Amino acid sequence: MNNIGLATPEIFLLCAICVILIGDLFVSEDRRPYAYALSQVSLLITLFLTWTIAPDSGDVSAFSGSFVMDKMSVVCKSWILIVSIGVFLYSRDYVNARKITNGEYYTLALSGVLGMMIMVSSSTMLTLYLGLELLSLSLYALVALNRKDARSSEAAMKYFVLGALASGALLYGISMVYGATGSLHFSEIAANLAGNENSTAAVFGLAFVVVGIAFKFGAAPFHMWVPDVYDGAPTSVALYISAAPKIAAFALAIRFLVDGLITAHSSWQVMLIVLAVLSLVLGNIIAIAQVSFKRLLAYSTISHVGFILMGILAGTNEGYSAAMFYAITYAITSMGAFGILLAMDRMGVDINLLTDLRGLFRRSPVYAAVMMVLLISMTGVPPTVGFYAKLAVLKAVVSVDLTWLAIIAVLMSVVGAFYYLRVIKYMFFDEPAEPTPVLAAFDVQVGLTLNGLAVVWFGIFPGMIMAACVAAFAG
Amino acid sequence: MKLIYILTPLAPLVGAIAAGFFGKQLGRTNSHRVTIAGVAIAFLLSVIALIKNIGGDSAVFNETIYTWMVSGNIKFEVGFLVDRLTVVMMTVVTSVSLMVHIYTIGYMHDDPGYQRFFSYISLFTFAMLMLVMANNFMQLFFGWEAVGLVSYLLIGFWYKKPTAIFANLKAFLVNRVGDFGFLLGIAAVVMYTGSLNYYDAFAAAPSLTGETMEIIPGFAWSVLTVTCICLFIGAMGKSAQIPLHVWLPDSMEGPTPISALIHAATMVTAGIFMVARMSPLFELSETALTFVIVIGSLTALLMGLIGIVQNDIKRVVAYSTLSQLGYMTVALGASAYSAAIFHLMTHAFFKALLFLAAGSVIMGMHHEQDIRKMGGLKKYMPVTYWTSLIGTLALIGFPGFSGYFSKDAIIESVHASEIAGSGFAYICVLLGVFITAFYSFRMFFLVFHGKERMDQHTREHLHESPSVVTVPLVLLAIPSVVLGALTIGGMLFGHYFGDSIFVAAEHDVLEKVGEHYHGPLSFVLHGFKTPALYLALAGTLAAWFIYLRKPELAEFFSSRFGFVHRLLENKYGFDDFNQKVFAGGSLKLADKLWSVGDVKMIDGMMVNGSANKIGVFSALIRTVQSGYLYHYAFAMIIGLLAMLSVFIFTT
Amino acid sequence: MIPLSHYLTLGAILFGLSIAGIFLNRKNIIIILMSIELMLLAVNMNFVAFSYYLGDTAGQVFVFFILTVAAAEAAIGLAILVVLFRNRGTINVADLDELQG
Amino acid sequence: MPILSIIIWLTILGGVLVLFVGDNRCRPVALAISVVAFLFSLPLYFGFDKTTAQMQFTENVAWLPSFDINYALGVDGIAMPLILLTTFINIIVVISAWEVIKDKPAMYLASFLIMTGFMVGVFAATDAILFYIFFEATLIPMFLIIGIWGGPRRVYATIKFFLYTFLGSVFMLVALIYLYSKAGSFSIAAFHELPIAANAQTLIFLAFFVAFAVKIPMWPVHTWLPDAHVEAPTAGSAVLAAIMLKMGGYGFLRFSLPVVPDASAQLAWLMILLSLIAVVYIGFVALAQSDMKKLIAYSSISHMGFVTLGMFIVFGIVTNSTGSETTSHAVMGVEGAMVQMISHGFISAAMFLCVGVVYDRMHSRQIADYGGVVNTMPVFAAFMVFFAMSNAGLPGTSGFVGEFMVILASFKANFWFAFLAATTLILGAAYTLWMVKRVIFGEVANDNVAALTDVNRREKCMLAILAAMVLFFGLWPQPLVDVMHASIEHLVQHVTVSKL
Amino acid sequence: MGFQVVVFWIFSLVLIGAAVGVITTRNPVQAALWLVLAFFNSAIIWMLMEAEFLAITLVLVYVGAVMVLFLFVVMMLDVNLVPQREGFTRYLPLGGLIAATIVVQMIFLIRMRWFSAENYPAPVPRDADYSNTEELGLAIYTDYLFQFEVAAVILLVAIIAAIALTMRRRPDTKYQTPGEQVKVKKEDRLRVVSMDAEK
Repeated sequence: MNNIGLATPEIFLLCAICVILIGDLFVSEDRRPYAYALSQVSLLITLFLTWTIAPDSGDVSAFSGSFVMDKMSVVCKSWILIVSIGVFLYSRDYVNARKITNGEYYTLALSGVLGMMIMVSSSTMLTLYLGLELLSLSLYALVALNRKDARSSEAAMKYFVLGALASGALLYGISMVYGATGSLHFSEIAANLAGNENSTAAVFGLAFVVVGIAFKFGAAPFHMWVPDVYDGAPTSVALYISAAPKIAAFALAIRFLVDGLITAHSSWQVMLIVLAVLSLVLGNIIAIAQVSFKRLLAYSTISHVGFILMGILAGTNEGYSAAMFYAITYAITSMGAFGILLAMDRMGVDINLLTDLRGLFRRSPVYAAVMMVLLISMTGVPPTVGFYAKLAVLKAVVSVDLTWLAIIAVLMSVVGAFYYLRVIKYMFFDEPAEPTPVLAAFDVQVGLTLNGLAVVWFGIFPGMIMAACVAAFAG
Repeated sequence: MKLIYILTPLAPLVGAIAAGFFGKQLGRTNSHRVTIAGVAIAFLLSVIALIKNIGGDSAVFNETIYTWMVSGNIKFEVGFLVDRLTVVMMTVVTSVSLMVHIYTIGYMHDDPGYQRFFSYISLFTFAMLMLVMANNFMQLFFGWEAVGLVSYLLIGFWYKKPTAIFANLKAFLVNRVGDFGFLLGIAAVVMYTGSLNYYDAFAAAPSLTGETMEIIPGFAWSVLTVTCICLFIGAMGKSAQIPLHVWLPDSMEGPTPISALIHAATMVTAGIFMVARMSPLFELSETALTFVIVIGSLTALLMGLIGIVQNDIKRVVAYSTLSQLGYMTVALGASAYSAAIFHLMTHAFFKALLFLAAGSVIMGMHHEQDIRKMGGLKKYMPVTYWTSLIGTLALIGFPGFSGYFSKDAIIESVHASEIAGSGFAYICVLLGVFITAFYSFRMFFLVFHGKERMDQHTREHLHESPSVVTVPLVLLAIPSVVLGALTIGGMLFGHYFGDSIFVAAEHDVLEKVGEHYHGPLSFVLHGFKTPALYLALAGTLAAWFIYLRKPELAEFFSSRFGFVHRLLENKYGFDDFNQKVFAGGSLKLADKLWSVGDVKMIDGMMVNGSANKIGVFSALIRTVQSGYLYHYAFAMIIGLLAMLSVFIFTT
Repeated sequence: MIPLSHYLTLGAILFGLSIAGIFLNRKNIIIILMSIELMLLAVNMNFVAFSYYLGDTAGQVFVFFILTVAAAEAAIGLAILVVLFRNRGTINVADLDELQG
Repeated sequence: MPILSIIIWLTILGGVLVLFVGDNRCRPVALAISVVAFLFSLPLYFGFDKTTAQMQFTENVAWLPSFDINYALGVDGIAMPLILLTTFINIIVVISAWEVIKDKPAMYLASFLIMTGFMVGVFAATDAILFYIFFEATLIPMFLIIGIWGGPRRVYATIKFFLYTFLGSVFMLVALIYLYSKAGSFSIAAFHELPIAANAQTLIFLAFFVAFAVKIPMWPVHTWLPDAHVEAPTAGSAVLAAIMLKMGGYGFLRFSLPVVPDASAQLAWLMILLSLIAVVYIGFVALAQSDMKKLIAYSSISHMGFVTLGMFIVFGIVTNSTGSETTSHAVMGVEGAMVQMISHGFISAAMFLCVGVVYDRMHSRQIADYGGVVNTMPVFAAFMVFFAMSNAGLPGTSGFVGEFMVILASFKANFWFAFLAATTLILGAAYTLWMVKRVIFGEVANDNVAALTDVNRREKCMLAILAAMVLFFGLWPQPLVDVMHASIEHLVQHVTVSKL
Repeated sequence: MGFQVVVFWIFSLVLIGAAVGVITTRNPVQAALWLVLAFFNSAIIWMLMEAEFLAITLVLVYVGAVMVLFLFVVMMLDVNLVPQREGFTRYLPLGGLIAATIVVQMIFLIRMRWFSAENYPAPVPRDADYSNTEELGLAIYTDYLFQFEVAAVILLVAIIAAIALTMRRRPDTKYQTPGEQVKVKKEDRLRVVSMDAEK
């Protein structure tokens, strides 16, 4: 019961959610910028609180050990919050234009953030599960929130059913791990398994746990929801799903596989290899055939997940920090890419096809430049942050003598380069269908520009993020 | 002395640069003044050098001017080697060149490219001097290629003329084939002797006699033979030996006869000079000498035969040049290097004379070059007529004329030679004498005697050429007559060349011939005892009989021996063969390699093919994402099954 | 006495049936939702059994939370179903194929 | 003074500055920046210590300690001439774009300046990852240059260019990471000293091979080059040919040979084979071209064959030699390769600029559309013939030097190497001069040609500078060979010692 | 003891049967009823394992609330209840095989020595006055307080989501607002226009 203060950011965020929810009742129907403003302010305060209460050294836990504040969680939470602020910024005008009920939108979105924060801070399987469900349920609802859109509801339905299936599998895995070790705490699970030679058979729940993790990541073959959801969901929600939850999924994987089941490393390494290779291959190859930009990004996400998994499966601290770096930088990059799609949005007509990007360079060179930087980063060409992410992961993989995996990965990123280049081609080398420049709010412009610059800046000085990632797994 | 030698090539270069880059500013007159001055300086300096050399001070000048490059242990330098061989060449080159310069004033008077032309020929002089004065292989190659470049520019001087630009490309490429061998030869020299410098390389060469290399696995080839043959291939290109002779007749497309003169009298002798210069190498390989002598004799005979059927005045002269080059090569093959150089020298003058005379005729005929449309020009162009006669007599080797001495020396040398192939060569050169006389006088008679076959308009305007043309003719006629008699003693039998030419004792044919030499007069008299003279006279008579007495005989022969005639007219089919097989074949091969190799195989199948495959594959597996929920769930279940199986297999 | 493995086997069979229900059902989403409930039941069975055999309440607490979450999940799932039906007029699984590729 | 950093960042930041200066005033600014950058690179030459193979002008800043990556720069005799070439060509490129580029000139010039910075970085980096970063980063500006300002098939060409080279370089990345995992450092010097097992060497060699063979390019991974060249704007082609290809050659010298000498020796036959195919096969292919730029592009490939040939005959020479000449001839081969790279930088740039000059006037690159250009553009024709001759390797021009050295050296390795390499004498002359014949000489072919105007002052100046360089190095290559000698000798000695 | 075994077998077989019923029946209403049966059976099995509170909760929450919600939705949607199952039989062999393989693998692992009775001995039955409810309550409100709060948030999210998704304000619905009606003035409704007379 002690140390309740450790959860101050989460508690504050929950209070903010309630305030927004209730405040919604008292504000007139037409425009409610307050919900947006309050959300951003509360995210900022949450971020601030996270940093203030971050322990200087060591791990601190609360709530009978079910909630932990370690270095990894601070880093993850910080980036989840930062990315979420950007996500909210980019999606504001889109949401307003579609009159997606504002108060609920922000409430649900913030709940999702809360869920992610709980996930990264959880030190028991139960907390982790609840955080995951909080996130997932918010996402299901968000995807369907554009109620008049049949595609949204179809996407939501698929997402929901498959998500429920995945969490069912995860739960089954949890039950088996619990049964085999007699505890829900990751540290106890690890301790229990470490002293138990022939307990490996008992942790066959691992296979189910991996399914749950893979689903959350969107790793092949558990990726089938990703393209449909990205495609069908409102773009703002697709943006949301593509960014911060990747960091949360990373935390999910680390908590389970590293904090809990590290003794079964040899097993889950092979599983993750299978997943990583499939994700890289399928993601990159299918992306080539896409005509919808959102779907293309979805498949590209799948391929990037392959890289994140590669970092994790290395099973070394180097690998974990590499994967973390990858997840964070990917979130930043992906956020920007969707952000530009949202900025191009015009009064309720979705920008989705690749051809819609045609001639962006002639229309708005800055956006085109930012988008190009982001795509180059996804391709993994220096001097962008995407290169370092890949470098770090490859380094980790090579250092555990999985060079062949690295070769598959780089080969597939060449395939990937093809479709990223195709997007650049549409933007830069084609003539625009309509010459009108893209108009976005000033703060969105600033945000996107900063986003693009960040990708280059961290490409030149990745040390800032990398140091935190390394520290998160040091010792 | 060093300054003199540096100035010699530089003076024409300065002229060339001045006329080339600042021709517009200088104007026509100043341009030719500058260039002629440059060449004149070079000529004077050459003469000084020659006199110094002859006058006892035969100290060989061999110094490096500057180091071009040092790579590994090998120094690439620019330097001059001036010995007796060099000074002869220098003098020949500069004097002929000077004539050409002067002559050009008249011949190119109305050409818009006046300054350009002077620039080119001056540049040529520079390049040729660099070639002959080199003390190392690299500089030799530089000059070698540079004269090739200028010849390219000169042949294509009238760049609007399709035949001219065809001919210059052809000349350059055929020369490049020779250079290809030459470069390999140089590479062999450098790699086996470790030096590019003549003296160092020659000094190292004897130690290589036993060394072999395997070009085709299993066959050991003497390194020296390979080297010499490679070098000689270079000479074949530049000196137009069969089968690399094809460019020379075409090169007559250049402004006649100036550039033709360069090709005939100076540049083409570079190969002869080079082999003579390399005598220390060639002497070490009998195989190479045999190769040289056979190629030379074939050229001498076959090219002369073609001369019989040519109707273009320049081409007749051109084929005679080819044939004479064959003679020189034969001499080289027989180890009579001095004889080759000697013939080179005499030939330079009388052939220059013939070319200039031909040019004079062409000018008089208003650029008509077909000898069938001439005739009886004797009375219109007396100076040209008499100088031509001198040239022709020198060419056929009429006793006493300069050509007689050099040619006879060659024939005698071949006769004395014991090298494999010398017997064959002897027959060829003897037959060549008859043929030379025949075609030379055929042309002479057709041009200057007989009926006047030109049209009325031309006839009315026929007159002797201006003095800028005739003066060089006369000036050249003098050495054509006397040069041989004056120099044969020193050059051939007086050990004039000293150490600059090395002949192995067992090959020294001139030594044998020289045993019977007792002065030029007795040499002439001795000529009456040899078949050569009678063959020459027979040729002359035959020409007279067929072309002046009974012109219908010519018709008769050409129709009676149509096959031979056609063969000769087609120049043995070399051109057709090259055009079809090498040019056409290369283009066809190129096209195939490009369209099949690059476009279809590499780009089509590999590059775009793999891209397309991925695209097709992508579109195919895209359908896995069917949109149906149960398929998605099914995929997940399969995944679960896979994870479980992995677990079971890994534990 | 019934050994643990009996309960676990029972859970496994229920789990298998529920996943079969999800991907074999091609017509009606409602039955898929029910299959999910069945899956959670299987998991709960495991937890209760382990809790019982380990003498540890944690498992039962977990089941308690699963039940809560399952209720919430069912609510959202059915809400999405309703929205879907309003948009499409069908809840036939085979008709949900607008998003594909 | 950190000269290398100054050059790199001056051009990169200068490029950004040009972007901000705007389309109207960008040209003088860009020219000023490129000239200043060139002036800054001159101390590299004049302050260079020719007696040592050590890296000079070194800079080393810990950049990313968590990755063990240092911002380490330095030049030796191999890198330094290439850097000078880069900054030099940059000036030419800026001049060449002066009035020709009308669409977004600021961005155009900025791309070139930034790319120059990257390319200098490639040659200056002594840290493998830094090298890789610059190596890859050059792709982006070039991708845009071809894609935005290129010809009708620019999209195909530029994507092909990017993917091809990207495909090559990713393998190199894996190899670098592998080497790091063994050496514990990304320093290239550490890689040089690292002992590696035979199998690993072969694999690393192949990885490097793919990267650099694509870049240089070697047969059969060359097909991106003609397309890229044809579609790129003139200056793009010039930079591509003059410098980007050299990055491949440089890579072989900096990585393949010294890092995995045993594998290099073992696979030298393959490299030589491909080099000779490049010389002969590509020489023929060039003959079949009807597009001037394509022809020159193929000629580039063919000439690059000499570069790889010169590098990989080292092993053959060493086996065939004894005593003091053991390394001497091998050194000549490698130096020939280097000289060939530098010289090709001038000549190919000049050739492309020549084509650009007529293209700007006629908007056609088809040989068949020309004919008799000399009648209307005599000065241009003189330049064109001069550069064509140097392209054909005429002695007295720089084009001769490298080829000459390589042919000489390869004779020591094997007669047939020299034989096949020397065919370039014929083929090179054939395709180049045949083109010259069809384009430059003859009667005025059509009205378009009749309407041509001769080169203006800007073009004349640009071509004259290049011609002067070509002539200078043709007549006196010693200054060039001098600076690289110590480094190459060291390199040859290094590669002849087995690492196993 | 024998009694317990009999109870286990009977109810677990019925449970499996009911589960089969859920996934094979054509009619969603019937499926729901099968599911209810499954829940009842498992509640009883849980009783065997002294999980009384959960057993009751299962019945109350699931049967009482969730299943009613299901049925409510089924009725509300008024879907066409003529399901064709041709797809089912077509994919049954492969699908069934996969599912069966998974189950077999799971059972194989479950049946391994690890989960045997030695490792998991049967617990001693509790005293009669043991309160499962009390123990759970203690745990939930002390050790699991945090999770409990999170669960509450989840329910809140579910409520918000369900309402946000399904609540409709039809635009064509006409509401009366008495306040507005009272406030209305003549000028709002009536406009007097002065016109020129017709000519």
